[in-house]
Amino acid sequence: MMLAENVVELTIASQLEFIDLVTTLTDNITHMIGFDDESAYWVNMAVRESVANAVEHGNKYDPQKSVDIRFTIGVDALRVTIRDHGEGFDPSTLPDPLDPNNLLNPAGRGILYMRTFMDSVEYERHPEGGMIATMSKRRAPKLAGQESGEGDHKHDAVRN
Amino acid sequence: MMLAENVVELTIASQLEFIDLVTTLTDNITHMIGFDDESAYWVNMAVRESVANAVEHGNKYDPQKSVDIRFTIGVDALRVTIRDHGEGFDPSTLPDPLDPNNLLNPAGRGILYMRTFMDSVEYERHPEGGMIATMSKRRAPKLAGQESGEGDHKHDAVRN
Amino acid sequence: MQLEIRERTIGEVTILDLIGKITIGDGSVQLRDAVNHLLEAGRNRIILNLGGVTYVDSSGIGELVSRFTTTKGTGGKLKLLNLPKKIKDLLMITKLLTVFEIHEDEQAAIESFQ
Amino acid sequence: MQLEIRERTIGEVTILDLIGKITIGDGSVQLRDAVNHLLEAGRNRIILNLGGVTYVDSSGIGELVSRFTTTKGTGGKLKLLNLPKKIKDLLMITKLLTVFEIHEDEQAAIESFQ
Ligand SMILES: Nc1ncnc2c1ncn2[C@@H]1O[C@H](COP(=O)(O)OP(=O)(O)O)[C@@H](O)[C@H]1O
Ligand SMILES: Nc1ncnc2c1ncn2[C@@H]1O[C@H](COP(=O)(O)OP(=O)(O)O)[C@@H](O)[C@H]1O
Repeated sequence: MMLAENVVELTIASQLEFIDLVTTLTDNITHMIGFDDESAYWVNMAVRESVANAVEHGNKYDPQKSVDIRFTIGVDALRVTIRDHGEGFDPSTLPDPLDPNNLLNPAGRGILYMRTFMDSVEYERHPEGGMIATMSKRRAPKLAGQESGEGDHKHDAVRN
Repeated sequence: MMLAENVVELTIASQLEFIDLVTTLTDNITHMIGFDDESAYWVNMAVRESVANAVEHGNKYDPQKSVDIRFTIGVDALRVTIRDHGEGFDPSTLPDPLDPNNLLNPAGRGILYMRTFMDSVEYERHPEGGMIATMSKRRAPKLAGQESGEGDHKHDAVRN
Repeated sequence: MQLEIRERTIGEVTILDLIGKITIGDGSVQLRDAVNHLLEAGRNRIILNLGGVTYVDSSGIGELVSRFTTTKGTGGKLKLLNLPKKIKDLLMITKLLTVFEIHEDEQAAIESFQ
Repeated sequence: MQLEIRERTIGEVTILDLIGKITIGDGSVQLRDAVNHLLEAGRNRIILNLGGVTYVDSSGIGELVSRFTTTKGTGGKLKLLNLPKKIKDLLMITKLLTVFEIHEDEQAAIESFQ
Protein backbone atom coordinates (compact mmCIF):
# COMPACT_ATOMS: atom_id res chain seq x y z
CA MET A 1 0.00 0.00 0.00
CA MET A 2 1.18 3.52 -0.71
CA LEU A 3 1.15 5.63 2.38
CA ALA A 4 2.30 9.09 3.38
CA GLU A 5 5.56 8.89 5.28
CA ASN A 6 4.04 10.24 8.47
CA VAL A 7 1.10 7.88 8.79
CA VAL A 8 0.38 4.95 11.10
CA GLU A 9 -2.84 2.99 10.73
CA LEU A 10 -4.44 0.51 13.08
CA THR A 11 -7.46 -1.65 12.31
CA ILE A 12 -9.27 -3.60 15.00
CA ALA A 13 -12.25 -5.89 15.06
CA SER A 14 -15.17 -4.41 17.06
CA GLN A 15 -14.28 -5.75 20.48
CA LEU A 16 -14.03 -3.61 23.59
CA GLU A 17 -10.95 -5.61 24.59
CA PHE A 18 -9.09 -4.10 21.66
CA ILE A 19 -9.66 -0.46 22.70
CA ASP A 20 -6.68 -0.60 25.07
CA LEU A 21 -4.48 -1.54 22.11
CA VAL A 22 -5.53 1.65 20.38
CA THR A 23 -4.97 3.89 23.40
CA THR A 24 -1.55 2.40 24.11
CA LEU A 25 -0.53 2.95 20.50
CA THR A 26 -1.81 6.50 20.89
CA ASP A 27 0.37 6.94 23.98
CA ASN A 28 3.41 5.66 22.12
CA ILE A 29 2.82 8.04 19.23
CA THR A 30 2.18 11.11 21.39
CA HIS A 31 5.25 10.24 23.45
CA MET A 32 7.37 9.74 20.33
CA ILE A 33 6.45 13.15 18.94
CA GLY A 34 7.01 14.97 22.20
CA PHE A 35 3.59 15.62 23.73
CA ASP A 36 3.83 16.26 27.45
CA ASP A 37 2.20 13.71 29.79
CA GLU A 38 -0.83 15.87 30.45
CA SER A 39 -1.68 16.42 26.75
CA ALA A 40 -0.98 12.77 25.97
CA TYR A 41 -3.42 11.70 28.70
CA TRP A 42 -6.27 13.73 27.23
CA VAL A 43 -5.54 12.69 23.64
CA ASN A 44 -5.62 9.10 24.86
CA MET A 45 -9.05 9.68 26.37
CA ALA A 46 -10.45 11.38 23.28
CA VAL A 47 -9.27 8.50 21.12
CA ARG A 48 -10.80 6.00 23.55
CA GLU A 49 -14.17 7.76 23.36
CA SER A 50 -14.18 7.89 19.62
CA VAL A 51 -13.18 4.25 19.20
CA ALA A 52 -15.71 3.18 21.83
CA ASN A 53 -18.44 5.01 19.90
CA ALA A 54 -17.34 3.34 16.68
CA VAL A 55 -17.51 -0.11 18.30
CA GLU A 56 -20.74 0.52 20.22
CA HIS A 57 -22.91 2.88 18.18
CA GLY A 58 -21.28 2.56 14.77
CA ASN A 59 -20.51 -1.12 14.32
CA LYS A 60 -22.93 -2.17 17.08
CA TYR A 61 -20.39 -4.70 18.34
CA ASP A 62 -20.54 -6.64 15.07
CA PRO A 63 -17.22 -8.46 15.40
CA GLN A 64 -16.90 -8.72 11.64
CA LYS A 65 -16.88 -4.94 11.22
CA SER A 66 -13.64 -3.14 11.72
CA VAL A 67 -12.74 0.18 13.26
CA ASP A 68 -10.00 1.88 11.26
CA ILE A 69 -7.80 4.37 13.06
CA ARG A 70 -5.30 6.55 11.24
CA PHE A 71 -2.69 8.74 12.90
CA THR A 72 -1.17 11.49 10.77
CA ILE A 73 1.86 13.07 12.36
CA GLY A 74 1.90 16.60 11.05
CA VAL A 75 4.56 19.20 11.74
CA ASP A 76 2.13 21.29 13.76
CA ALA A 77 -0.50 18.82 14.85
CA LEU A 78 -1.35 15.19 15.37
CA ARG A 79 -4.47 14.23 13.45
CA VAL A 80 -6.43 11.10 14.29
CA THR A 81 -9.27 9.78 12.17
CA ILE A 82 -11.56 7.02 13.39
CA ARG A 83 -13.78 5.26 10.92
CA ASP A 84 -16.57 2.77 11.55
CA HIS A 85 -18.82 0.80 9.23
CA GLY A 86 -22.21 1.56 10.75
CA GLU A 87 -25.21 3.59 9.64
CA GLY A 88 -23.76 6.94 10.61
CA PHE A 89 -25.52 9.70 12.56
CA ASP A 90 -26.09 13.42 12.58
CA PRO A 91 -24.01 14.97 15.37
CA SER A 92 -25.98 18.24 15.20
CA THR A 93 -29.11 16.61 16.59
CA LEU A 94 -27.67 15.18 19.80
CA PRO A 95 -28.95 16.21 23.22
CA ASP A 96 -26.63 18.58 25.09
CA PRO A 97 -25.11 16.67 28.03
CA LEU A 98 -24.61 19.98 29.87
CA ASP A 99 -28.30 20.90 29.76
CA PRO A 100 -29.49 20.79 33.40
CA ASN A 101 -32.20 18.30 32.38
CA ASN A 102 -29.57 15.91 31.04
CA LEU A 103 -27.00 16.08 33.83
CA LEU A 104 -28.19 12.84 35.38
CA ASN A 105 -28.26 10.91 32.11
CA PRO A 106 -26.19 7.74 32.31
CA ALA A 107 -24.65 8.38 28.89
CA GLY A 108 -24.13 11.01 26.21
CA ARG A 109 -20.84 12.60 27.31
CA GLY A 110 -18.37 10.97 24.90
CA ILE A 111 -18.42 13.59 22.18
CA LEU A 112 -18.23 16.31 24.84
CA TYR A 113 -15.03 14.64 26.09
CA MET A 114 -13.61 14.55 22.56
CA ARG A 115 -14.42 18.21 21.87
CA THR A 116 -12.99 19.26 25.22
CA PHE A 117 -9.70 17.38 24.93
CA MET A 118 -8.87 17.96 21.26
CA ASP A 119 -8.40 21.23 19.39
CA SER A 120 -10.87 20.18 16.73
CA VAL A 121 -13.35 17.37 16.12
CA GLU A 122 -15.24 16.94 12.88
CA TYR A 123 -17.64 14.28 11.66
CA GLU A 124 -18.42 13.25 8.14
CA ARG A 125 -20.11 10.32 6.48
CA HIS A 126 -17.86 8.02 4.50
CA PRO A 127 -19.06 7.73 0.89
CA GLU A 128 -19.08 3.94 1.28
CA GLY A 129 -20.92 4.02 4.60
CA GLY A 130 -20.06 4.60 8.22
CA MET A 131 -18.82 7.68 10.02
CA ILE A 132 -15.40 9.26 10.08
CA ALA A 133 -14.42 11.31 13.08
CA THR A 134 -11.40 13.55 12.49
CA MET A 135 -9.75 15.01 15.57
CA SER A 136 -6.60 17.03 15.84
CA LYS A 137 -4.33 18.28 18.59
CA ARG A 138 -1.57 20.85 18.20
CA ARG A 139 1.92 19.61 18.99
CA ALA A 140 3.12 22.76 20.73
CA PRO A 141 1.49 25.94 21.92
CA LYS A 142 1.38 28.46 19.10
CA LEU A 143 3.62 31.48 19.48
CA ALA A 144 1.76 34.78 19.71
CA GLY A 145 1.05 36.23 16.30
CA GLN A 146 1.85 32.97 14.49
CA GLU A 147 -0.87 32.63 11.93
CA SER A 148 0.11 29.69 9.74
CA GLY A 149 -2.32 26.81 9.41
CA GLU A 150 -2.03 23.90 11.78
CA GLY A 151 -2.57 21.28 9.12
CA ASP A 152 -0.06 18.90 7.62
CA HIS A 153 2.69 20.24 5.44
CA LYS A 154 4.28 18.71 2.39
CA HIS A 155 7.31 17.66 4.35
CA ASP A 156 6.07 16.37 7.61
CA ALA A 157 8.53 15.28 10.25
CA VAL A 158 8.06 12.52 12.76
CA ARG A 159 10.21 14.37 15.24
CA ASN A 160 10.23 18.12 15.39
CA MET B 1 -13.69 -3.20 6.08
CA MET B 2 -14.79 -6.72 6.89
CA LEU B 3 -12.44 -8.39 9.29
CA ALA B 4 -12.33 -11.58 11.30
CA GLU B 5 -13.26 -10.93 14.89
CA ASN B 6 -9.84 -11.89 16.19
CA VAL B 7 -7.70 -9.69 13.98
CA VAL B 8 -5.72 -6.53 14.63
CA GLU B 9 -3.84 -4.83 11.80
CA LEU B 10 -1.20 -2.15 11.92
CA THR B 11 0.23 -0.30 8.94
CA ILE B 12 3.30 1.89 9.22
CA ALA B 13 5.29 3.98 6.81
CA SER B 14 8.83 2.64 6.29
CA GLN B 15 10.59 4.48 9.09
CA LEU B 16 12.77 2.79 11.69
CA GLU B 17 11.23 5.10 14.32
CA PHE B 18 7.92 3.29 13.84
CA ILE B 19 9.26 -0.18 14.66
CA ASP B 20 8.88 0.47 18.38
CA LEU B 21 5.18 1.12 17.79
CA VAL B 22 4.87 -2.35 16.30
CA THR B 23 6.76 -4.10 19.09
CA THR B 24 4.81 -2.32 21.81
CA LEU B 25 1.55 -3.31 20.15
CA THR B 26 2.92 -6.84 19.99
CA ASP B 27 3.64 -6.72 23.73
CA ASN B 28 0.11 -5.53 24.44
CA ILE B 29 -1.41 -8.31 22.39
CA THR B 30 0.76 -11.10 23.82
CA HIS B 31 0.06 -9.76 27.31
CA MET B 32 -3.69 -9.56 26.62
CA ILE B 33 -3.85 -13.17 25.49
CA GLY B 34 -1.80 -14.50 28.38
CA PHE B 35 1.71 -15.15 27.07
CA ASP B 36 4.24 -15.25 29.88
CA ASP B 37 6.91 -12.51 29.97
CA GLU B 38 9.59 -14.75 28.54
CA SER B 39 7.58 -15.84 25.48
CA ALA B 40 6.34 -12.30 24.95
CA TYR B 41 9.93 -11.03 24.92
CA TRP B 42 10.97 -13.40 22.15
CA VAL B 43 7.83 -12.82 20.06
CA ASN B 44 8.56 -9.11 20.34
CA MET B 45 12.05 -9.68 19.01
CA ALA B 46 10.91 -11.88 16.11
CA VAL B 47 8.39 -9.23 15.08
CA ARG B 48 11.04 -6.52 15.31
CA GLU B 49 13.35 -8.51 13.02
CA SER B 50 10.69 -9.15 10.45
CA VAL B 51 9.48 -5.53 10.38
CA ALA B 52 13.08 -4.26 10.23
CA ASN B 53 13.68 -6.52 7.21
CA ALA B 54 10.51 -5.24 5.55
CA VAL B 55 11.61 -1.61 6.07
CA GLU B 56 15.26 -2.16 5.16
CA HIS B 57 15.44 -4.91 2.54
CA GLY B 58 11.84 -4.96 1.32
CA ASN B 59 10.78 -1.33 1.06
CA LYS B 60 14.38 -0.06 1.08
CA TYR B 61 13.38 2.78 3.41
CA ASP B 62 11.02 4.24 0.78
CA PRO B 63 8.84 6.27 3.14
CA GLN B 64 5.91 6.04 0.76
CA LYS B 65 5.81 2.26 1.00
CA SER B 66 4.00 0.72 3.91
CA VAL B 67 4.69 -2.29 6.07
CA ASP B 68 1.44 -4.08 6.90
CA ILE B 69 1.35 -6.17 10.04
CA ARG B 70 -1.55 -8.44 10.90
CA PHE B 71 -2.08 -10.22 14.20
CA THR B 72 -4.49 -13.13 14.22
CA ILE B 73 -5.37 -14.26 17.71
CA GLY B 74 -6.13 -17.96 17.33
CA VAL B 75 -7.35 -20.24 20.07
CA ASP B 76 -4.09 -22.17 20.01
CA ALA B 77 -1.62 -19.75 18.53
CA LEU B 78 -0.87 -16.15 17.76
CA ARG B 79 -0.13 -15.66 14.08
CA VAL B 80 1.67 -12.56 12.81
CA THR B 81 2.04 -11.73 9.14
CA ILE B 82 4.36 -8.97 7.95
CA ARG B 83 4.04 -7.70 4.42
CA ASP B 84 6.27 -5.31 2.54
CA HIS B 85 6.07 -3.82 -0.95
CA GLY B 86 9.55 -4.55 -2.22
CA GLU B 87 10.97 -6.90 -4.83
CA GLY B 88 10.84 -10.01 -2.72
CA PHE B 89 13.59 -12.57 -2.23
CA ASP B 90 14.24 -16.28 -2.12
CA PRO B 91 14.86 -17.31 1.49
CA SER B 92 16.28 -20.68 0.41
CA THR B 93 19.37 -19.07 -1.11
CA LEU B 94 20.59 -17.15 1.94
CA PRO B 95 23.99 -17.79 3.50
CA ASP B 96 23.85 -19.75 6.76
CA PRO B 97 24.80 -17.37 9.59
CA LEU B 98 25.95 -20.37 11.66
CA ASP B 99 28.49 -21.51 9.08
CA PRO B 100 31.92 -20.98 10.68
CA ASN B 101 32.93 -18.83 7.72
CA ASN B 102 30.02 -16.48 8.35
CA LEU B 103 30.24 -16.13 12.11
CA LEU B 104 32.00 -12.78 11.91
CA ASN B 105 29.60 -11.32 9.35
CA PRO B 106 28.14 -8.03 10.55
CA ALA B 107 24.64 -9.01 9.37
CA GLY B 108 22.50 -11.96 8.28
CA ARG B 109 21.08 -13.17 11.62
CA GLY B 110 17.56 -11.71 11.51
CA ILE B 111 15.77 -14.68 9.98
CA LEU B 112 17.70 -17.01 12.32
CA TYR B 113 16.30 -14.97 15.21
CA MET B 114 12.78 -15.30 13.80
CA ARG B 115 13.03 -19.04 13.26
CA THR B 116 14.50 -19.55 16.72
CA PHE B 117 11.90 -17.52 18.62
CA MET B 118 8.74 -18.55 16.79
CA ASP B 119 7.23 -22.00 16.30
CA SER B 120 7.01 -21.48 12.57
CA VAL B 121 8.14 -18.94 9.99
CA GLU B 122 7.09 -19.07 6.35
CA TYR B 123 7.75 -16.76 3.44
CA GLU B 124 5.69 -16.27 0.31
CA ARG B 125 5.53 -13.68 -2.45
CA HIS B 126 2.40 -11.55 -2.51
CA PRO B 127 0.63 -11.81 -5.90
CA GLU B 128 0.71 -8.01 -6.15
CA GLY B 129 4.38 -7.76 -5.19
CA GLY B 130 6.41 -7.79 -2.00
CA MET B 131 7.01 -10.51 0.55
CA ILE B 132 4.77 -11.87 3.25
CA ALA B 133 6.36 -13.42 6.31
CA THR B 134 3.96 -15.55 8.37
CA MET B 135 5.09 -16.47 11.86
CA SER B 136 3.21 -18.23 14.60
CA LYS B 137 3.68 -18.93 18.25
CA ARG B 138 1.63 -21.36 20.35
CA ARG B 139 -0.29 -19.82 23.21
CA ALA B 140 0.31 -22.61 25.71
CA PRO B 141 2.55 -25.64 25.84
CA LYS B 142 0.86 -28.59 24.19
CA LEU B 143 -0.22 -31.39 26.46
CA ALA B 144 1.50 -34.69 25.79
CA GLY B 145 -0.30 -36.63 23.10
CA GLN B 146 -2.35 -33.65 21.99
CA GLU B 147 -2.21 -33.77 18.24
CA SER B 148 -4.67 -31.17 17.01
CA GLY B 149 -3.44 -28.53 14.58
CA GLU B 150 -2.18 -25.27 15.95
CA GLY B 151 -3.97 -23.13 13.40
CA ASP B 152 -6.98 -20.88 13.88
CA HIS B 153 -10.35 -22.40 14.52
CA LYS B 154 -13.75 -21.24 13.36
CA HIS B 155 -14.55 -19.71 16.71
CA ASP B 156 -11.46 -18.01 17.91
CA ALA B 157 -11.37 -16.39 21.31
CA VAL B 158 -9.42 -13.34 22.31
CA ARG B 159 -8.99 -14.73 25.79
CA ASN B 160 -8.74 -18.41 26.42
CA MET C 1 -8.30 -6.48 35.76
CA GLN C 2 -8.39 -2.75 35.28
CA LEU C 3 -10.38 -1.87 38.41
CA GLU C 4 -9.80 -3.23 41.89
CA ILE C 5 -12.52 -2.67 44.49
CA ARG C 6 -11.97 -3.14 48.22
CA GLU C 7 -14.87 -2.94 50.63
CA ARG C 8 -14.72 -1.54 54.16
CA THR C 9 -17.60 -1.31 56.64
CA ILE C 10 -17.75 1.41 59.29
CA GLY C 11 -21.03 1.07 61.19
CA GLU C 12 -23.79 1.66 58.69
CA VAL C 13 -21.45 3.21 56.17
CA THR C 14 -19.65 1.24 53.46
CA ILE C 15 -16.53 2.58 51.84
CA LEU C 16 -15.50 1.19 48.46
CA ASP C 17 -11.84 1.89 47.75
CA LEU C 18 -11.49 1.97 43.98
CA ILE C 19 -8.08 1.46 42.41
CA GLY C 20 -7.41 1.62 38.68
CA LYS C 21 -9.54 2.64 35.73
CA ILE C 22 -13.30 3.00 35.37
CA THR C 23 -13.88 2.51 31.67
CA ILE C 24 -16.38 1.05 29.24
CA GLY C 25 -16.69 -2.68 29.72
CA ASP C 26 -15.02 -4.32 32.71
CA GLY C 27 -14.40 -1.31 34.95
CA SER C 28 -17.88 0.18 34.71
CA VAL C 29 -19.52 -3.21 35.11
CA GLN C 30 -17.48 -4.01 38.22
CA LEU C 31 -18.48 -0.71 39.82
CA ARG C 32 -22.15 -1.28 38.99
CA ASP C 33 -22.07 -4.80 40.42
CA ALA C 34 -20.31 -3.73 43.60
CA VAL C 35 -22.78 -0.94 44.36
CA ASN C 36 -25.83 -3.00 43.41
CA HIS C 37 -24.59 -5.79 45.65
CA LEU C 38 -24.52 -3.36 48.59
CA LEU C 39 -27.97 -1.98 47.79
CA GLU C 40 -29.46 -5.48 47.65
CA ALA C 41 -28.06 -6.07 51.14
CA GLY C 42 -29.76 -2.89 52.31
CA ARG C 43 -26.48 -1.04 52.68
CA ASN C 44 -27.22 2.26 50.99
CA ARG C 45 -24.86 4.64 52.77
CA ILE C 46 -21.97 4.43 50.40
CA ILE C 47 -18.69 6.28 50.01
CA LEU C 48 -16.70 5.77 46.82
CA ASN C 49 -13.04 6.47 47.59
CA LEU C 50 -11.63 7.52 44.21
CA GLY C 51 -8.14 8.27 45.54
CA GLY C 52 -6.64 5.38 43.57
CA VAL C 53 -8.54 6.00 40.34
CA THR C 54 -6.34 7.17 37.48
CA TYR C 55 -8.77 7.27 34.57
CA VAL C 56 -12.55 7.58 34.10
CA ASP C 57 -13.93 7.60 30.58
CA SER C 58 -17.40 8.92 29.73
CA SER C 59 -18.87 5.50 30.33
CA GLY C 60 -17.28 5.50 33.79
CA ILE C 61 -18.65 8.96 34.56
CA GLY C 62 -22.05 7.73 33.41
CA GLU C 63 -21.74 4.77 35.76
CA LEU C 64 -20.94 7.04 38.70
CA VAL C 65 -24.04 9.09 37.87
CA SER C 66 -26.31 6.09 37.55
CA ARG C 67 -25.05 4.48 40.77
CA PHE C 68 -25.66 7.86 42.44
CA THR C 69 -29.29 8.02 41.23
CA THR C 70 -29.96 4.34 41.91
CA THR C 71 -28.69 4.69 45.49
CA LYS C 72 -30.79 7.81 45.96
CA GLY C 73 -33.81 5.84 44.70
CA THR C 74 -33.48 3.44 47.62
CA GLY C 75 -33.47 6.34 50.07
CA GLY C 76 -29.73 6.11 50.52
CA LYS C 77 -26.77 8.25 49.54
CA LEU C 78 -23.63 7.75 47.47
CA LYS C 79 -20.83 10.22 48.14
CA LEU C 80 -17.38 10.67 46.63
CA LEU C 81 -14.10 10.85 48.52
CA ASN C 82 -10.53 11.84 47.56
CA LEU C 83 -10.92 13.03 43.99
CA PRO C 84 -7.62 13.09 42.08
CA LYS C 85 -7.07 16.30 40.11
CA LYS C 86 -7.86 14.72 36.72
CA ILE C 87 -11.12 13.16 37.94
CA LYS C 88 -12.13 16.52 39.40
CA ASP C 89 -11.42 18.09 35.99
CA LEU C 90 -13.71 15.51 34.39
CA LEU C 91 -16.55 16.25 36.82
CA MET C 92 -16.09 19.95 36.15
CA ILE C 93 -16.19 19.48 32.38
CA THR C 94 -19.38 17.46 32.68
CA LYS C 95 -20.91 19.91 35.20
CA LEU C 96 -21.27 17.16 37.78
CA LEU C 97 -19.13 18.72 40.54
CA THR C 98 -22.21 20.16 42.25
CA VAL C 99 -24.36 17.10 41.63
CA PHE C 100 -22.21 14.84 43.79
CA GLU C 101 -21.44 15.34 47.46
CA ILE C 102 -17.66 15.34 47.52
CA HIS C 103 -15.41 14.93 50.54
CA GLU C 104 -11.69 15.28 51.05
CA ASP C 105 -11.58 13.83 54.54
CA GLU C 106 -12.67 10.27 55.17
CA GLN C 107 -13.75 10.86 58.77
CA ALA C 108 -15.84 13.85 57.75
CA ALA C 109 -17.38 11.82 54.96
CA ILE C 110 -18.38 9.05 57.38
CA GLU C 111 -19.77 11.51 59.92
CA SER C 112 -21.79 13.29 57.21
CA PHE C 113 -24.12 10.28 57.18
CA GLN C 114 -25.13 10.79 60.85
CA MET D 1 17.36 7.57 23.76
CA GLN D 2 17.33 3.81 23.86
CA LEU D 3 21.01 3.25 24.69
CA GLU D 4 23.03 5.11 27.31
CA ILE D 5 26.81 4.72 27.22
CA ARG D 6 29.07 5.72 30.11
CA GLU D 7 32.83 5.66 29.72
CA ARG D 8 35.33 4.77 32.44
CA THR D 9 39.12 4.70 32.11
CA ILE D 10 41.25 2.34 34.18
CA GLY D 11 44.86 2.72 33.12
CA GLU D 12 45.05 1.64 29.50
CA VAL D 13 41.69 -0.09 29.65
CA THR D 14 38.41 1.61 28.81
CA ILE D 15 35.14 0.26 30.11
CA LEU D 16 31.94 1.25 28.34
CA ASP D 17 28.92 0.69 30.58
CA LEU D 18 25.98 0.13 28.25
CA ILE D 19 22.45 0.62 29.54
CA GLY D 20 19.31 0.01 27.48
CA LYS D 21 18.73 -1.51 24.07
CA ILE D 22 21.11 -2.15 21.19
CA THR D 23 18.82 -2.18 18.18
CA ILE D 24 18.73 -1.21 14.53
CA GLY D 25 19.09 2.53 14.12
CA ASP D 26 20.00 4.65 17.14
CA GLY D 27 21.34 2.01 19.52
CA SER D 28 23.66 0.28 17.06
CA VAL D 29 24.91 3.60 15.70
CA GLN D 30 25.70 4.91 19.18
CA LEU D 31 27.70 1.80 20.00
CA ARG D 32 29.64 2.02 16.74
CA ASP D 33 30.42 5.71 17.30
CA ALA D 34 31.53 5.17 20.90
CA VAL D 35 33.94 2.35 20.02
CA ASN D 36 35.27 4.08 16.90
CA HIS D 37 35.87 7.21 18.94
CA LEU D 38 38.06 5.20 21.33
CA LEU D 39 39.96 3.52 18.51
CA GLU D 40 40.71 6.87 16.87
CA ALA D 41 42.20 8.02 20.18
CA GLY D 42 44.39 4.92 20.20
CA ARG D 43 42.46 3.36 23.07
CA ASN D 44 41.96 -0.19 21.84
CA ARG D 45 41.71 -2.16 25.08
CA ILE D 46 37.99 -2.09 25.47
CA ILE D 47 35.54 -3.78 27.80
CA LEU D 48 31.83 -3.57 26.98
CA ASN D 49 29.88 -3.95 30.22
CA LEU D 50 26.53 -5.34 29.07
CA GLY D 51 25.10 -5.68 32.58
CA GLY D 52 22.49 -3.00 31.91
CA VAL D 53 21.53 -4.16 28.42
CA THR D 54 18.01 -5.55 28.19
CA TYR D 55 17.60 -6.18 24.47
CA VAL D 56 19.91 -6.80 21.50
CA ASP D 57 18.35 -7.35 18.10
CA SER D 58 20.23 -9.01 15.22
CA SER D 59 21.51 -5.63 14.10
CA GLY D 60 22.88 -5.07 17.61
CA ILE D 61 24.58 -8.47 17.63
CA GLY D 62 26.05 -7.63 14.24
CA GLU D 63 27.35 -4.37 15.65
CA LEU D 64 29.03 -6.20 18.56
CA VAL D 65 30.70 -8.50 16.05
CA SER D 66 31.90 -5.72 13.79
CA ARG D 67 33.25 -3.62 16.70
CA PHE D 68 35.05 -6.79 17.83
CA THR D 69 36.71 -7.32 14.45
CA THR D 70 37.46 -3.63 13.94
CA THR D 71 39.16 -3.42 17.35
CA LYS D 72 41.13 -6.56 16.59
CA GLY D 73 42.20 -4.97 13.28
CA THR D 74 43.95 -2.20 15.21
CA GLY D 75 45.88 -4.75 17.28
CA GLY D 76 43.56 -4.22 20.25
CA LYS D 77 40.92 -6.29 21.98
CA LEU D 78 37.24 -5.88 22.74
CA LYS D 79 35.89 -8.06 25.54
CA LEU D 80 32.44 -8.50 27.04
CA LEU D 81 31.52 -8.22 30.71
CA ASN D 82 28.40 -9.09 32.75
CA LEU D 83 26.19 -10.79 30.18
CA PRO D 84 22.53 -10.89 31.24
CA LYS D 85 20.89 -14.27 30.72
CA LYS D 86 18.94 -13.21 27.62
CA ILE D 87 21.98 -11.72 25.92
CA LYS D 88 23.90 -14.90 26.65
CA ASP D 89 21.05 -16.86 25.04
CA LEU D 90 21.37 -14.67 21.94
CA LEU D 91 25.13 -15.26 21.68
CA MET D 92 24.50 -18.98 22.06
CA ILE D 93 21.86 -19.03 19.33
CA THR D 94 24.19 -17.16 16.98
CA LYS D 95 27.18 -19.36 17.97
CA LEU D 96 29.14 -16.33 19.10
CA LEU D 97 29.71 -17.36 22.72
CA THR D 98 33.14 -18.75 21.89
CA VAL D 99 34.05 -15.94 19.50
CA PHE D 100 33.99 -13.29 22.22
CA GLU D 101 36.09 -13.26 25.35
CA ILE D 102 33.52 -13.03 28.10
CA HIS D 103 34.09 -12.08 31.74
CA GLU D 104 31.89 -12.12 34.78
CA ASP D 105 34.22 -10.20 37.06
CA GLU D 106 35.25 -6.66 36.24
CA GLN D 107 38.60 -6.82 38.01
CA ALA D 108 39.50 -10.05 36.22
CA ALA D 109 38.45 -8.50 32.91
CA ILE D 110 40.73 -5.52 33.49
CA GLU D 111 43.64 -7.70 34.56
CA SER D 112 43.22 -9.94 31.52
CA PHE D 113 44.65 -7.09 29.42
CA GLN D 114 47.98 -7.18 31.31
N1 LIG E 1 -19.77 6.34 15.39
C1 LIG E 1 -21.07 6.54 15.65
N2 LIG E 1 -22.03 5.95 14.89
C2 LIG E 1 -23.33 6.15 15.14
N3 LIG E 1 -23.79 6.92 16.14
C3 LIG E 1 -22.89 7.52 16.95
C4 LIG E 1 -21.50 7.37 16.75
N4 LIG E 1 -20.85 8.10 17.70
C5 LIG E 1 -21.80 8.67 18.45
N5 LIG E 1 -23.04 8.34 18.00
C6 LIG E 1 -24.32 8.79 18.53
O1 LIG E 1 -24.10 9.95 19.31
C7 LIG E 1 -24.58 9.73 20.64
C8 LIG E 1 -23.72 10.47 21.64
O2 LIG E 1 -22.45 9.88 21.72
P1 LIG E 1 -21.53 10.18 22.95
O3 LIG E 1 -21.52 11.67 23.21
O4 LIG E 1 -20.22 9.56 22.72
O5 LIG E 1 -22.26 9.52 24.19
P2 LIG E 1 -22.62 7.97 24.46
O6 LIG E 1 -21.70 7.15 23.64
O7 LIG E 1 -22.42 7.81 25.93
O8 LIG E 1 -24.06 7.83 24.06
C9 LIG E 1 -24.60 8.23 20.82
O9 LIG E 1 -25.54 7.83 21.80
C10 LIG E 1 -24.98 7.77 19.42
O10 LIG E 1 -26.37 7.86 19.23
N1 LIG F 1 11.44 -8.55 3.34
C1 LIG F 1 12.54 -8.79 2.61
N2 LIG F 1 12.64 -8.38 1.33
C2 LIG F 1 13.74 -8.61 0.61
N3 LIG F 1 14.82 -9.25 1.08
C3 LIG F 1 14.80 -9.69 2.35
C4 LIG F 1 13.68 -9.49 3.17
N4 LIG F 1 13.95 -10.03 4.39
C5 LIG F 1 15.17 -10.56 4.30
N5 LIG F 1 15.71 -10.36 3.07
C6 LIG F 1 17.02 -10.83 2.58
O1 LIG F 1 17.48 -11.84 3.45
C7 LIG F 1 18.76 -11.49 3.97
C8 LIG F 1 18.91 -12.03 5.39
O2 LIG F 1 18.03 -11.37 6.27
P1 LIG F 1 18.31 -11.43 7.80
O3 LIG F 1 18.57 -12.84 8.19
O4 LIG F 1 17.18 -10.75 8.48
O5 LIG F 1 19.66 -10.63 8.04
P2 LIG F 1 20.03 -9.11 7.75
O6 LIG F 1 18.75 -8.33 7.75
O7 LIG F 1 20.92 -8.74 8.87
O8 LIG F 1 20.71 -9.08 6.43
C9 LIG F 1 18.82 -9.98 3.87
O9 LIG F 1 20.13 -9.51 3.83
C10 LIG F 1 18.06 -9.73 2.58
O10 LIG F 1 18.89 -9.93 1.46
